[in-house]
Amino acid sequence: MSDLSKIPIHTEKHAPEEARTNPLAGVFDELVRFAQSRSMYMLHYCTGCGAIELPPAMTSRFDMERLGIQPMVTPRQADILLVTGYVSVKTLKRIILTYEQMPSPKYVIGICSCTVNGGMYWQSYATAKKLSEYLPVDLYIAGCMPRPEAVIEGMRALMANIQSGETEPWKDYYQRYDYYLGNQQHLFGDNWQTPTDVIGQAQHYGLAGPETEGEHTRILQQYQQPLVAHKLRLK
Amino acid sequence: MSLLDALLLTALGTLIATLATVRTRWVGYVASLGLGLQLLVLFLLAPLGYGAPAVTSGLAWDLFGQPLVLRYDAMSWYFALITLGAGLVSSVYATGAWSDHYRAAGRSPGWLQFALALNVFTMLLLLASGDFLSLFIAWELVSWASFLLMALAAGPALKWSLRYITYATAGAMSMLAALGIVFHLTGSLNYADFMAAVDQWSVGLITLLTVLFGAGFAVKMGILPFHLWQAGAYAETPGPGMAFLGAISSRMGLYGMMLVWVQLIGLIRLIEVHIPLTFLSLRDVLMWIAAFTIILPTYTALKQNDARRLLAWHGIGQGGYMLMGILSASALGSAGGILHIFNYATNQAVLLLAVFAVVYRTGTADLNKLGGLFTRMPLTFVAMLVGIIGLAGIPPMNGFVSKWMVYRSLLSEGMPLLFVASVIGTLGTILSVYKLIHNTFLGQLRLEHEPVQEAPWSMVIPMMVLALIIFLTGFMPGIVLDWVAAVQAAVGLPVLPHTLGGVADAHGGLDMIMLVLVLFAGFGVSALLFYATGRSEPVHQLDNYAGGHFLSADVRYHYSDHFYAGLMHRIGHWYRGSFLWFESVVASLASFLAQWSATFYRLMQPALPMLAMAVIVLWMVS
Amino acid sequence: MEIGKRIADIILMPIVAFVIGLFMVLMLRKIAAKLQRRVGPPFFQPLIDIIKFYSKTTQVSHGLLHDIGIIMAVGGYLAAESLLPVPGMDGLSDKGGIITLTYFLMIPSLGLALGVGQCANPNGSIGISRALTAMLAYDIPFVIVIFGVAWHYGTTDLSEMISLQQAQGWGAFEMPLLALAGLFALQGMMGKQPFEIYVAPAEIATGPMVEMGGKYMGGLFVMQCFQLYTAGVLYTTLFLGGGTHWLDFLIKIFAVVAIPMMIAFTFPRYRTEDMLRLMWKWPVLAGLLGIAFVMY
Amino acid sequence: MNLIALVVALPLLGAFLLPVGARSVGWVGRLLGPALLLLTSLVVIVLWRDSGGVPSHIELGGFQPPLGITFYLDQLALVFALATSLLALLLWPHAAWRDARVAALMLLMVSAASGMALSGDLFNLYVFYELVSVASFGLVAAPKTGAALAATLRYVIISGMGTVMALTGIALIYTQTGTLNLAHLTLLSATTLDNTLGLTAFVLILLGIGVKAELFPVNIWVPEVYATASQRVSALLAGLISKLAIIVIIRLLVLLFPQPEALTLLLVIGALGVLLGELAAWHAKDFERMLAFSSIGQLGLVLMAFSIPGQAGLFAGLAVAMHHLIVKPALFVLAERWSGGFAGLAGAGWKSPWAAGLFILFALSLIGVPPLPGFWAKLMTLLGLLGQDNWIYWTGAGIILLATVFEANYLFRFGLGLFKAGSESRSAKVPVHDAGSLGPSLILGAVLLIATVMITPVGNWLAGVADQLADRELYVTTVLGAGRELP
Amino acid sequence: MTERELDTHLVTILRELESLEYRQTSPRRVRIDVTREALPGLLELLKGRASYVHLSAISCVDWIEDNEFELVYHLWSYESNHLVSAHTRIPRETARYISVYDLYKPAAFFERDIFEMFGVYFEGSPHMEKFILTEWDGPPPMRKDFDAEAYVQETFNWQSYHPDWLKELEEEGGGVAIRPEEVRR
Repeated sequence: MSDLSKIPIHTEKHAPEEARTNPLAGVFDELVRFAQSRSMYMLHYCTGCGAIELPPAMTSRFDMERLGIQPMVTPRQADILLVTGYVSVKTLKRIILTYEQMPSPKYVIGICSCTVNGGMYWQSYATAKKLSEYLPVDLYIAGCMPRPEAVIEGMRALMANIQSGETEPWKDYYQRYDYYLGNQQHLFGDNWQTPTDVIGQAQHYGLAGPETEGEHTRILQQYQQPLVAHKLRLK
Repeated sequence: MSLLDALLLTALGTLIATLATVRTRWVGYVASLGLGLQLLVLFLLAPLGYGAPAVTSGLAWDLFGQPLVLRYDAMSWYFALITLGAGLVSSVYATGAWSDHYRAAGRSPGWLQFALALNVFTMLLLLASGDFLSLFIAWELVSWASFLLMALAAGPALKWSLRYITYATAGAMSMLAALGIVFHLTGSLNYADFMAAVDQWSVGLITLLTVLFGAGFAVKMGILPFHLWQAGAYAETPGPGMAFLGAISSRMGLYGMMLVWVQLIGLIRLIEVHIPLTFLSLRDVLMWIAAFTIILPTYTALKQNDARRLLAWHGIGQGGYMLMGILSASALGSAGGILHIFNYATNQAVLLLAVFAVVYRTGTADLNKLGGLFTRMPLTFVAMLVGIIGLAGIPPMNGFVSKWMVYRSLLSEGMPLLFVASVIGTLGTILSVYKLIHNTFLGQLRLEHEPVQEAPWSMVIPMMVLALIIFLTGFMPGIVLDWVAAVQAAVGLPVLPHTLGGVADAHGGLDMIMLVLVLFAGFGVSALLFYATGRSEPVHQLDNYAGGHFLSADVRYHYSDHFYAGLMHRIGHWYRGSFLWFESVVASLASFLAQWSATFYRLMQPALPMLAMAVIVLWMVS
Repeated sequence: MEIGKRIADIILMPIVAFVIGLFMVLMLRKIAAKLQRRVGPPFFQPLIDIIKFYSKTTQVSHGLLHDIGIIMAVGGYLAAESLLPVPGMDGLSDKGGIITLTYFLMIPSLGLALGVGQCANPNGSIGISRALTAMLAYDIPFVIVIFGVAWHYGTTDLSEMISLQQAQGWGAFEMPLLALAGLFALQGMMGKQPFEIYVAPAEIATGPMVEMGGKYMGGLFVMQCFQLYTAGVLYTTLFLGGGTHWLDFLIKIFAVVAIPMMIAFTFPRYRTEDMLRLMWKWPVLAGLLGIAFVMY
Repeated sequence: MNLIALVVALPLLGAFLLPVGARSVGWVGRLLGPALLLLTSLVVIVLWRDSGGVPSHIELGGFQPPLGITFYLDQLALVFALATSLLALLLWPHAAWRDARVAALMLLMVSAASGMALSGDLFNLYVFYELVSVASFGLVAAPKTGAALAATLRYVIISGMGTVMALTGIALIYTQTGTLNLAHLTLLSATTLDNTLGLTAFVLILLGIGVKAELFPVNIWVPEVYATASQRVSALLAGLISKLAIIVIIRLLVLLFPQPEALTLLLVIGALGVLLGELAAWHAKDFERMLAFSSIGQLGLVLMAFSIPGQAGLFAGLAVAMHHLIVKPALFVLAERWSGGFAGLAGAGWKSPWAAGLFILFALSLIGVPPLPGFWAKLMTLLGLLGQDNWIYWTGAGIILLATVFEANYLFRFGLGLFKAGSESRSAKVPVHDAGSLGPSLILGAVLLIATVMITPVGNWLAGVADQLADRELYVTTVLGAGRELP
Repeated sequence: MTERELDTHLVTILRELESLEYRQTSPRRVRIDVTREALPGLLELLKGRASYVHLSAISCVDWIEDNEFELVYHLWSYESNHLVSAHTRIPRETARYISVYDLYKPAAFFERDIFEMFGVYFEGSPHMEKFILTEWDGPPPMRKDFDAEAYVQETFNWQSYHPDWLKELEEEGGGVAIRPEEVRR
């Protein structure tokens, strides 16, 4: 294992995107992608030990605001979900709920090696080993707590990705929802459900692909009738 | 047989017809039809609202040498219009679905309609009073009629209506004393002699008369020292009855004040009367009472947990505005005060009807047991929204115009502390009305309120009509300002030059038409900006951020109890209920005297009176 | 012409307001950064943020009233801008004076309150109840200031006030105490650090903005620009002689807005009751004294 | 003309024949009383129609006026004579149907009462007053319960002392003037009775007769007696007899003692009566005591009304007195079924709506709510009181106003209690009114409503009566014939 | 109170309990082995008479060979700054023991922890339910007979990066981090 460069990095390719639903994006796609890349709001949700590296990245020495990145409190306002440190099974439930509450386009960065392959907790019965089984992960920043420079490097890589716009893993969650749901049910049991109606959202925004519905979603439907918003009714 | 007689006779006819059909099912339709007819006759009297001379009634008769004259002038026409409007709306609201609900609850809607018709008739009579005697007679009839309306819903209403009638009788007695003094001074009870003789009277006498008459009217109006009965008594009145009472019944007190203080005694005299040891004149004292009447009830309303109580307390608060406006004696201020009577009547009526629509569907008016009804009762929500915008006095609605006038006049008259006091009142109103609409319509919809439906059409239509009136008179206040100008002329106040849009004034006028148009233009542009950028998807109320917690329908996470906790930390200890304490002191004194006099009769030995008599005789002989 | 000019004003003024507002937000974040010895955001960051929010694919709404709330919030400010006279454009300022403007500024907060209420989130409701309490707190000194100023100039029409100040010198010199009270009120109206308990991120997850994502949050950012702009321009109109020509007008409003921003990022956040105590003690005292001087 | 003597004689005769007749023929004992009353009321009506409003007088036994017994028949006297017989007929006690002795006492009281109304001689008045007292002792003690006997004992003691004082007063007058005929006395009063001695005599008579008129110092017996006696008897006592006593006092006041001090004395006593009466009524715990105290208050008000100098005072006093004459008996009749504490009566209004409606009508009239006659009476009183420039009169008016507030409170506390929807209100034991028990109240209620509708004619008629009462020369000329100038 | 007097003081107190093994393991630490039934008595004695008021922890040791669990109660006295650890053995199959919650309130948390991790049920302890491992429905994980690595291999297919050099290591029985010779048979 003397030469690290020889180890190939696993990347996955996804289907080309379909028609956009947002007329504004159609008009000046380039500007929109630039804006999305230049203004990323980081969700202020510290899942594990790696989060201690974020404050130095935000404050005066490294100052993420230069890149247009601000910490935001609620998932509704955030774009990036930083999953830092080991992901215990209990925390994974909250991460999935928060991820589904974030408006897309949304990006997940797995900081620390525990999200990559379980890290030093690889033997533990209580931690989820590979984050990308449960959530589409854009980017991993390895290191058992990477230094702020590494975090910012990761952010710049993500900004480049967004700017180029060829990979958009957040669509993968809608298009292959059944696969992700299967893994989640495998871990949390069959009655696992979140209040967000992901399938409804997929159909509403035209992001549903062939693999969105599957046998796992059928299991989900057994336990949960979809939470449809209260309709305004006069009668 | 002048038009005024026609009006009074139709009112009497409605009363009798309602009484005849009180047991049947269509008593509501009879009452509403009658009230509609009265409104038509009132429209025939419409020239009064535009400066025509007063109309006197044919059936005058004199009793024991005192002539009783009935006449309508612009002021009475204005008040009659609001009374009949409120009466018609409440009676239409009370027919149809609401009456079946009320009958199912074991009470008779027939008597409610009769009480409403009786109230309207007695109020029209009061407005027609041409001299002090007919004023007092009609005043007693009005207070007893509203007593009947309050006591209809047995149970807690009995306690509150008894308290009301004790206050009302005390007020009436102070008026009777004033009547006696006037009779003693002028030898007759008609207005002309009073106005002629008022010049020679001493300052002390004018203050005495103002206080005595004022006390009687203040009880009905709920001005500060006498306001304790109003919130509870109004809250216990059944549905539309409360809407009627809240909208117009307490304004009869204001009619009296305008009649006696402004028309007969004249505000100039009130200004000349200086209170010794202070630099205040009598008018300033009254304005400060009005100012405190604005603040204290509004901040009591803030703490109420029952929607009806909250709105009843606001009734008292807004009364302070009207009094403040009228007492400012400037053209702008008095026009603001008089306009506020109309505006507030519509706001209070629509809010109360909305609250009772919610009670009709959910069975409770307790703000801590409601929530999230917007998706289930949208039209009632629209009515309440228009009502609270009007009540808070925010631009597109009519409440803003009258409050703007009052502020503008306070500002140009140079009364800083009163200006600040009334603004504190407005802010308190905004806070408490938001609590009302938030706890009822916004937030989490409870499980048991899922199947709730919109209120039936017989209740929604009156609300929508009122909401439309509120918006129209807000958009074009000129309509009502014509009537207000006529009232000012009739009462002897300086008349306000006005345009259809509002007040044209070199140093900062108001043109509602342009402002509302700009406002809606702004809304249009932002709506365009909003709907042009991507489609949004409505989500269920459980799909909410709660710090990673999984929300579930059975857990109540709706924030409604102790709504303004921060504010209450600061001003919570200022609520000491000093008026309640004062009232209990008076009550305990009276019961002590009563106890003593009762024992006087039981224990007294026969010998003592004989001894007393002997002493008197000896004293006589010596 | 007069109608045409007026319509042109009504269209132009909000746009001008938005642009200046953007730069004010940039200045705000730059001052914050410089105070914390940071580099601070790039030049067009506020605009980029807004574009990003509006360009979101999935927009989470909690129903019709949530949308109407945001529309009212932004629309209210669009209308309020036309009441604020700017060099060369008077808009509707003669139709409604300063009292009308104060009430027009309440429409956006009411709209926001309704929208947040519909989101059925306890954080939002607590935030709104604190925001209304904050409004109660800073409105009293603000109203005292309005009374003093309106009594001093004898009018409530803002454009007339500007012309008077051109003639007899700035308001700040004639009414120093009122200017001081005005600063306190300005600090409250900005909704920034010392008095932003209703947006406390850690405690109630940014209060009213808890459920606002995508174009909803974008709308609130636009509203924030208008809020800063209105506060700045109003203060300059009342005390610093308002705008006669653009250059000194811009310098004045940016200077006026800079002061509360400086204070904002050096002070921790006040609790609601302490904010009430602070706002009702010193500014009210200064304001009343100012009125006493002005009137007698 | 001298048929009028029958009005007094017939019931007297009946009173003595009744026990004999009852023993021999059963139905005679029961029907004789009402028949006689019907007869006397017919006589009075016939006489009233003939007299046509002009006062006349008759001498019994042919003696010239200053000596013999004279009856003076002016409008006032006739009205009260008629009222006596009609009310007695209306309120004929239930006991009287069974027990001959009670019927005899009733007839005795009626004859004495009408005698008091008619007689023009001072001593004659005293005799009739004595007869009425004795008859009322018997009637009050009729229920024979312990409480009734105790109350009657106190009543007898106080009446006894009262009559003693009245007698000394009359004796004083006799020593001063040497005559007992009212007309003759009016002639002499200007010279002899216009000093403190005269006033003392007036005070003595006032307090003596005041016992029956429930005046302040001497009305201690009222609550106990009315609470324990049968409701119809107390109705008669409170409604009728007390008014007659006041009429006697007023006649003396007008004819013999026109001094202002007498009027102020009346005012003070009346005011104290009103204040204490209403306060005690507010404190009362059961229905009869409340009515008793309320009648004390009302009679105090009557007295204050009469204390207004001049014709206005007499008119106001008469108005209040007549109004009380109608309302109080009706309320006492209601008390027949609704006796006892308030708790027991919760919800009684739902069970007997007609009775509750009547109670509210009478309560409104007592308080003085406009269309009802009670209001006009109280208005006239207040305007009269406030018309004087004397601070005492103004305080009197103030006391009346204050008392009205208490009155409104306690009357409607009871009234609303009738409609309390408590659970026990539905229970069987709540008393129910049927048509029989409501008869007299309904009639009196009807009279009240008629008076409300025809308020102006009634008002003018009362003004006429008041003028006649105030006119001293008319009294003297009719009794002593023309030619005797009045000093 | 020096160690000397302390030692004698403890000995005199503990004489009342029979079958007690007392050993001074270090200057400030004493180890007491006591039978299952006597332990609550010992704790009461130490708390009452010897000012050991602080129960800092209860730890559990899984002697799978002797088929027993060993419970160690760590007691600390602020007055004499001295630590006593009381050891006792309970059978592994039944895995039930009496709670000392009535003596030391913190015991509730320690006992719940041991209940979750080792499956030892303490009668009388207030919260005998899952608190940390709410998501875990397998056997008590800290027991020696539970092989975490095997569970991980079976539930998480986390090693999608599976080059050939890794496959050889696994054939010889090693994992990524353990050399073949160290693998337990």
